[in-house]
Amino acid sequence: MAKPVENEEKGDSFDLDRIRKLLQLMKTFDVSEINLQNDDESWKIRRGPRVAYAQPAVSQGFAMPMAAPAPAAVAATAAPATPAAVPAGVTINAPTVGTFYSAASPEDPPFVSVGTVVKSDTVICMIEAMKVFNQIQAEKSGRIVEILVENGDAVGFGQPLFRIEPV
Amino acid sequence: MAKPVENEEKGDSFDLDRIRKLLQLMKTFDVSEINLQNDDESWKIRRGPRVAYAQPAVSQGFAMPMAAPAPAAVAATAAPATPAAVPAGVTINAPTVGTFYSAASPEDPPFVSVGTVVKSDTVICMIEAMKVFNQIQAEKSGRIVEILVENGDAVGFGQPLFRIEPV
Amino acid sequence: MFQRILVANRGEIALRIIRACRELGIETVAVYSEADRGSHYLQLADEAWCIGPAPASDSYLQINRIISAAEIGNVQAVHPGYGFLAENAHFAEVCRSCNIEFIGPPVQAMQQLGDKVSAREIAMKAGVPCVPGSDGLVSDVDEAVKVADRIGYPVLIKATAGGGGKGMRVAGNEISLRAGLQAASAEAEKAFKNAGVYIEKYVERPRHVEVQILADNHGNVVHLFERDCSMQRRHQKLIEESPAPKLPEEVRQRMCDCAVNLVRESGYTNAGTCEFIVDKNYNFYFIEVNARIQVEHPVTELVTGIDLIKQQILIAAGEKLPFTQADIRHTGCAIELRVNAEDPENNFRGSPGMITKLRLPGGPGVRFDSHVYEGYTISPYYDSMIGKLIVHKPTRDEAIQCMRRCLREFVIEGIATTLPLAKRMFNHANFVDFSVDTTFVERTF
Amino acid sequence: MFQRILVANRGEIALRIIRACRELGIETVAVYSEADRGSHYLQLADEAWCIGPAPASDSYLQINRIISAAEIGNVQAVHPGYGFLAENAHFAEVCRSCNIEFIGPPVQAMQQLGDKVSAREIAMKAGVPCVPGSDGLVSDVDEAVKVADRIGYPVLIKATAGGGGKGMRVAGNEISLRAGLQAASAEAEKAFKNAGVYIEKYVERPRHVEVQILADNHGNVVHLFERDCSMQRRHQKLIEESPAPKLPEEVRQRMCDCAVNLVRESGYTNAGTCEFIVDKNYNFYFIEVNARIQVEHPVTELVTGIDLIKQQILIAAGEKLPFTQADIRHTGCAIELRVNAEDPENNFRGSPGMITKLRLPGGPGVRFDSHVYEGYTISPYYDSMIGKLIVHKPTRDEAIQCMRRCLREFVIEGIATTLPLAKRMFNHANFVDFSVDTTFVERTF
Repeated sequence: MAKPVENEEKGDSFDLDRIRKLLQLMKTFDVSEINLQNDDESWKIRRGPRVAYAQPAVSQGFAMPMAAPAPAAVAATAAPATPAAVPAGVTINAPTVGTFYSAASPEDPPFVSVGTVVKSDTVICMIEAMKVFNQIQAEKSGRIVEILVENGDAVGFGQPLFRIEPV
Repeated sequence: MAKPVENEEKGDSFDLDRIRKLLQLMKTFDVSEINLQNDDESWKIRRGPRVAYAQPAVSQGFAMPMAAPAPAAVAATAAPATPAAVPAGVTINAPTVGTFYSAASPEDPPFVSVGTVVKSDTVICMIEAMKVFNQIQAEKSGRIVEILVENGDAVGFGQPLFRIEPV
Repeated sequence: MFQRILVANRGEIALRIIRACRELGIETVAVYSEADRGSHYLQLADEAWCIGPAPASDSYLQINRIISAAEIGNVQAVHPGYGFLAENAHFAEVCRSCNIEFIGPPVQAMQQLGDKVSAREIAMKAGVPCVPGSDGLVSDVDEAVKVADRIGYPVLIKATAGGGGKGMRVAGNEISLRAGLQAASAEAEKAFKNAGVYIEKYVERPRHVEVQILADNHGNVVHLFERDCSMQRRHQKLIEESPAPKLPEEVRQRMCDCAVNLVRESGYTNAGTCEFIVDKNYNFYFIEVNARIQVEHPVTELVTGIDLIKQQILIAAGEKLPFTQADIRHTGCAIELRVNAEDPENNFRGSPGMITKLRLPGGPGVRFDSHVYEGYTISPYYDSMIGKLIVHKPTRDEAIQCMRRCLREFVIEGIATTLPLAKRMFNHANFVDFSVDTTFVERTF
Repeated sequence: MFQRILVANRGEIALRIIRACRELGIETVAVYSEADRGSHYLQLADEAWCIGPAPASDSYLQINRIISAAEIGNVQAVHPGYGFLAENAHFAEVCRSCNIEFIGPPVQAMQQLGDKVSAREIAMKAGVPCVPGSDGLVSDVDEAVKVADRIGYPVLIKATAGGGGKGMRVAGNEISLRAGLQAASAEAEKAFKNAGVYIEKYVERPRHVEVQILADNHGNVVHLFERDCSMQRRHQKLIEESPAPKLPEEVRQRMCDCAVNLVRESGYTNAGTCEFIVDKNYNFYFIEVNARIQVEHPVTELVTGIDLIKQQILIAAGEKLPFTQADIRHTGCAIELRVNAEDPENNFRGSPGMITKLRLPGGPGVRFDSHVYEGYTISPYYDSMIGKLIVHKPTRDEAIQCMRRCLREFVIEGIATTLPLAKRMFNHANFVDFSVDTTFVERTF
């Protein structure tokens, strides 16, 4: 897009009044794009819906094809940065990359289940990274309504693990 | 796009009044895109719904940079296929590429002038191609209101030569 | 040297020529039809003139308009590229009569080699093996039968003016020979206004191998080794490579020598290609000379390091070749893939339209010669080639690995392309071990 | 051989490594920060893991997260690329302690060559000329003055742990030496927690020439000739080329031999670069070893035909070098231009943002290594390099012509880039006749 304007001398910034006038003109005359440039300034304005082409980076995020262990990897791409892919509601996300464990050991019961009410310091799972088992706390309070990964799954940074709702 | 402009003196910013006049003109003549550039400034304006990326071929046609005999060549890109760039009204276009002559010889008067009423078989100019002087007929009837090229100009296929209006 | 050249072509080859000229310090004048108006490559020329509406017959094939553009563009030479007017001797003649050099061979050599019968005569004189057959046209059916008895069935009936498979018939016995002669002759009369036919031994499942030649106006002729173009479909080459796989070194050397001798004999200059067919016992036979630069020239550029387009221009300007045969080395393996806007799922129907997304392969040893970009619209008026993907690696195995990798990276959306076919071809065991011939693609895919 | 490699980097070098692996039949695991999510090159990996938020310190520099991704990705090796953790001996150690091979040199060689004083000792032992100076750290000001008297002013004060110009001072006489020592030492203590400084003869307006090395684990060491990187700005290389222009053949040969001896002496393996400065009398002095692949490696790939990334992987897997010194040939001239998202009109301020239009140069001898495409957004979090344009031609003149032609074709809109500066550099008479040194760009543009 228009590169930042340098205007070292110019004390004031863009004159919003003039910009509003220009926008008014653009609307009146059904102008879709305007691109003005001189020594001091560069104005580039577009009206109307943005075309599909303008957003390949975002759309690719969802389409990233992955090989085996694909499901986890694909899920990893559906982190908060791409909100459309995140399950509705509030989620608790992986604070690191590693292997997800729902219980302290195979013999133990899971830390939480659907319906468990958690506080911000409740341990909700472990993520193993470099042979170290990290206890993960909820960091939020609420009721677990969905567990989004399986015991033993590999998870990426920021990947949603649990969906919660207010109590 | 516009190369860095060198006019250090210029204190004032874009003249919105001039822009409004230009937009008015664009609307009057149903111009969809305009691209003005001089030493100091570069203005690029598009009207109508954005097809944006969908038609680079068209928008690039106007911006095509040309070397010496540039004026003619640039004009040559503004042929009927891109109606927005054609002067408003009906035009008589070059049926071939070559050199435009307004008269049969330097001693003769021009075939037509502004105001001349032509019929479809009226000879309006000659275009020299491969040493052959082709007499060009109007192919349309009307009154010449503007001559768009100069005697001796090189013209491309489809380039508007005359603007006419109904008698 | 020329100061200014007109590029009488469009698309990727026009861009290729503009690039070569720019590096040589030569200005370029482009011509374009209304369908190509606004293509990015036109901006890279110093000047561009519209010469007519979209159909090639009204623009790129209009000799008078191109000459007229050359005159107002004030050029000293015209580069015809390939296709369109590239092998049109009349166009070459008109250019030169206007004191505009045609960047290509002499008119006489074009005419002699353009006619299959006289080309064959020249080849025989130069000691180049030709497919056994009638020496020249067959005057009647009885003569044809006599020739066929001598060389043995099956035989091929070919129109002297033919091309692209037109005016061609295979006959396995006397009955089909008699019928085929009439049919081929009639077809050729209709298509080329020349009913002359000749017959030759039909070589079954041959490979197609061709030799690149450069010849200057000072009597120097060199070959730049061979290209194998056996991977073709309906006489359209799909994959070209050099060296020709599994071709015995001695055969290769002899074939290259033959090409040099043929070009010398014909007085041909500039760049050209001698095409041969090779049977399964590595006997090779001269087919024809392509009197122009070819689509697949980058294959040879990569393995020799010689810029063929620049050499064409320098030769036309009267320069001597800057190297001798001994200077020319062949390094590694280069493979070219033509990428076409055709739908392999729908009988290779042309697929014009806008390229809505384009991700090009790249990296070491990868070259993509093309004029297209994201947002470019493939016109329905011209041939379907979008571009040429060429890889150059130390060995054929590595080149194939690289090509597969490139095909995995390559994304073209908005139009159907031959990329899916390409993936299948580069993964086919018969292509990898090169058990292929000119009928392989049609038989297999 | 490795079946699966993790690429511990981003952008063009990550793509470059993924491409090499793909051609070798090795699967790849990519890691990415949230800022790089959705980049096209990640799709080319077999698997991709997000390892943290945008700041490199929270993602690409997080050793534990990368190891964790390597474990869940089940890889046998990690390729660090350049920058980030590439020269971090601790990272190499952690990788290997986890039974994951670090594709790079042994830890001990990294540590010894990473420290300027011990690197200098190794160089002296290998008979490689170093800039005259203190043998090791100077313990106090008086010792420094004594050394300066011996080698003569001006002298350079350098922090042993320094880099990028930090902890460095020039002193023209004893007074400024005394002042500079204190300042440099304090600066180094603050920046690198190591106050150790040494002094050496200040070479005025030197050229920067470096030698590419490959060494396997079987005692084989070869050089792949030199690159000149004198065209730099604030220690950032802008243009690199091979061969180094105007370098006498005898000097070049001696420099390459020195690099081989130095690498042998240090027990270094894998790919590495020995950097030298060259004074106007063609005396050269060892500066440092870059213990990793370098940004400018394609220059060497083009003139030698050897794929350096593949060689790195093969060496790390324990393979022997497939060639000897005698097999390695240097052909033609290659020049690389780094294209950065920086605004040369505004003091090279970074210019992140979306690339709204991209028209790439192409044609014979042109390679563009980059991960960007039209619609790609340059992140403000990482370095500003958009890509590397590399040309390979028979001669330097032709390479420059080709580069100028490419710069004319190259269109990047939406962000400011260094392309305008590049045009000026490639048209500057002093660059063309190569009357340049490492201060040339800053003095001139």
